[in-house]
Amino acid sequence: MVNPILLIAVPLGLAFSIPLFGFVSKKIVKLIPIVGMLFNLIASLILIPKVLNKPIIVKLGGFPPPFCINLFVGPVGILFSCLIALIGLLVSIYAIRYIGAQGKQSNVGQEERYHMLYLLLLAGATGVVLTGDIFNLFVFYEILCISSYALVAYLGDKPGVESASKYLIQGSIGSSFILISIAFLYGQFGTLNMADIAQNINSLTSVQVFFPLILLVTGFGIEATIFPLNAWLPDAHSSAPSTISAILSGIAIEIGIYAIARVVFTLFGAQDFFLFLLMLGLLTLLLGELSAFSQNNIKRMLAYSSAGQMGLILFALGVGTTEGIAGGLFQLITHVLSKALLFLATGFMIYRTGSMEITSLQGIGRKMPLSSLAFTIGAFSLIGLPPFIGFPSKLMIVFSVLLKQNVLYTVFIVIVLIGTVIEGAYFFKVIQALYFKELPTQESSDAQIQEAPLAALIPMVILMALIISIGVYPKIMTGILNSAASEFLDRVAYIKLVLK
Amino acid sequence: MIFLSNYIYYIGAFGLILIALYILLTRHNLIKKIIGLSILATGVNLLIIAIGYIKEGTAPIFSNPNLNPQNMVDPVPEALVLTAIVISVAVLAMALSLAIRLYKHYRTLDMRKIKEQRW
Amino acid sequence: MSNIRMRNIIGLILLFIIAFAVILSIIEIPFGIPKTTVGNYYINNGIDETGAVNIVTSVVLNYRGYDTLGEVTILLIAALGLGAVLGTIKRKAKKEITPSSVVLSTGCKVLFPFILLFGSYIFLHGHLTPGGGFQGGAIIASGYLLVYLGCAKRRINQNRFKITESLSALIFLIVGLLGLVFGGYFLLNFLPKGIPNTLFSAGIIPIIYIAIGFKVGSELTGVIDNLIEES
Amino acid sequence: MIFLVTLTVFVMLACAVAACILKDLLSAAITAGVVSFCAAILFYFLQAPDVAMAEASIGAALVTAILIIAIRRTKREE
Repeated sequence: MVNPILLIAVPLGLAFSIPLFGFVSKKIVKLIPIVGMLFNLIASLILIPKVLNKPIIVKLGGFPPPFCINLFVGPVGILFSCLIALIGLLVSIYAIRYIGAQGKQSNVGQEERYHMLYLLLLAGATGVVLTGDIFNLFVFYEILCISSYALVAYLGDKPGVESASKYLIQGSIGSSFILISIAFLYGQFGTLNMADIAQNINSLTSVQVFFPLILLVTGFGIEATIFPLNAWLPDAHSSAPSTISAILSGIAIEIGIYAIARVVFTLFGAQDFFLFLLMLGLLTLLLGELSAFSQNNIKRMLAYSSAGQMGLILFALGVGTTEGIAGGLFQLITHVLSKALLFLATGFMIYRTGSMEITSLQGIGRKMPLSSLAFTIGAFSLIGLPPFIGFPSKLMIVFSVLLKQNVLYTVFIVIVLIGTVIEGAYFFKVIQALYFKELPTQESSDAQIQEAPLAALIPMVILMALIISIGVYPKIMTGILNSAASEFLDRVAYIKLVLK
Repeated sequence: MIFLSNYIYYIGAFGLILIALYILLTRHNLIKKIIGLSILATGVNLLIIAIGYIKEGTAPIFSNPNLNPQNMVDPVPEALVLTAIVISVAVLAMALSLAIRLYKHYRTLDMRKIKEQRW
Repeated sequence: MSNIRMRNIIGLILLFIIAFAVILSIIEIPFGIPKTTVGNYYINNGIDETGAVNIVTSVVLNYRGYDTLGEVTILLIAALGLGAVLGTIKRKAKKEITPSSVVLSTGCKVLFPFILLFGSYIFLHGHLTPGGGFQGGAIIASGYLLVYLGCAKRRINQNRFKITESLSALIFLIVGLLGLVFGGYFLLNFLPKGIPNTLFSAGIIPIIYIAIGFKVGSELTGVIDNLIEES
Repeated sequence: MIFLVTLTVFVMLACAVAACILKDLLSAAITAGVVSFCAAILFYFLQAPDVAMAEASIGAALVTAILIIAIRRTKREE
């Protein structure tokens, strides 16, 4: 039986010991993130059946819950930790060749720093999803944020440093808001345990509840790229190395969504807030997709598409029924798998052609068939075409809205479908460029454009296989999704489990 | 006087938070913004400590056994602020390194002039 | 010009909204009166359960030790990120450094060991008196800062500091994991608590604070070293 | 006592305003350091000696130092 604390302790320990391994051999360093994430993936998979039966409460330090920090390993936590470990593992396999290829830096320690920061980012993300304490959530959220600032600026080039500094300023303001809100909550309840706060939250008037809630949602919303707060997103995602874009798009912003969901559903149980969440989601969805449509730079297009997808997930969470939340989480899985695949596929395309413009990718479908196929599958899956994973997840959201049997919600679903159509339009633009346009002939660099190396292809193939197999047989996810949704909705059970 | 003795710490903390937010919203120089972040962190820390204070209280250290436990200030905010101070210094160091790098590239720190990336 | 004015006005309006919101929510939290909190539990049971006289230390390292682990990690990330961002800048050829006067450099050299001693005192007595690993580490780092400013030629050995950093972080983690092995809880205070108010008391707390002191000292020194280099 | 506290708070706020207004970044950094130092004194008044030490050694000393180093490596005027 694995103690869930190891899911955080092992990556942290491995990250701390990377400099020591670096003295032994430079080659081992690349493999350490793979080892850590493999451990996390296996441990999470082992824990799943046990957690679905009954969530595990881990008391740290051996004191009873409101007095110590406790981990709450429920269906949501284990689902997220599986996703983080999976994507972390695949991207670190990809990075074996990619980071070496990117490296023109003179400094030897640079690659070591990349792997340490990468592993710490993933450990921070795992810490956020497993913890049951609001201040601890903040600390691990900061680990996630600060390591993403550092990784965005990792190459040290003009766009990277510029976007990292903008990201840092906005992110730090958000963190301060979170801290102010935690101060209010502590002042009101004298406790930091989420279950304990949730138990007492009803004793406050709605005005008192409103401002801490708004401050928390604003703070986490910066990472989750809710509409007015997502100015940093396209810059940061497009100027980072592609592996980091995949991690930021595939993990970091999902953690923001998780934090918002945890705060709104479990901590505050704010029923009246759901409609607001839904509206924010719709706005983010429409604006994200429209901005993505007008892009010529492929990585910026993917970044804006991430904002649109986050809007869709927020919309589904805002529906507030079991089906809606399960659909939102399913869409989140879709987005994690597909967007990671898209960024990984574009990584070597951009590296080989040396440009991020969509026009310069023309005709690459023949030169790099597998990467192009990966891009196509990822795009189809995000649009929601069968038989890929995006189809059942979008269908689930539509059904959950139709179950509401409300005219207003029907209007909303029409807007969501319009967003999907826009999404389809811009993805088809790229796919058309990949397959049906001729390569500009005057280029002398034809010979250089070749398929990505094997280490980069393996993760893509695994992701494609997952996308198709879950898309063909979506029932495999229903159990965990439903229990995750009921973990969010059933606050009483959550409080009872932690405080006994 | 009673008003002052009740609210002076809150006034100080909110003053710092608001001034810092004003700097962050209206100043364009990156170093100025970083100074704003530092002041913001100080204000938030002061707020947290002020929330845990008890009038006429003593520090939560049993340096001699005669101290009355009922009269000690809350130790939890102090622990939180210790963490928050270290986090803020980490963010500041990170931000300053970015500022130095940015200056190497652009020869300016005015964020209005640094906009290679747009749309 | 009007653009800037507009921005200032919008900023002020936003500030007023935030201020209004914050005041509305804080007004309910009275200042200076005792509140029933988890803090009371720590004050009443802290000495029995952890053995540390300084309740803040027992909260930082025992009740909420997991937070501190994250905090230590954040400092490591900052040092790493700083190295990653500045590390790719090409080092210039050595500039002429004006040597500092004899009085200054000797003064720095004499003061330096005392500052280190003071820093170590602070983190060794973290469970008895105010202070602890973070404060002590920062004092040690300021000692190094003094040497950097006073005697321009001195430079630290980067590799040695890197090893100190990772070893001390690992010690923290391993002490936590030993608790898991011996008692089934991560960061359990499994060592004997000793007699309160003596130096050898409080179980794992002094060990962790020593590790944190070394770690914070070496990391902040590394940050200063990276920033000051080649300028 | 209350007079001392009030005085510290007003010095702190004045220094924060100065950090906002001053065009010279070096002066702004020094005033920000004074803000941290006043905050450290307030922490001491609020019976939080641990935090006061941390704020004085980290917030007032080290942060000011690295700010000054960074300003020396970039530009002094805003």
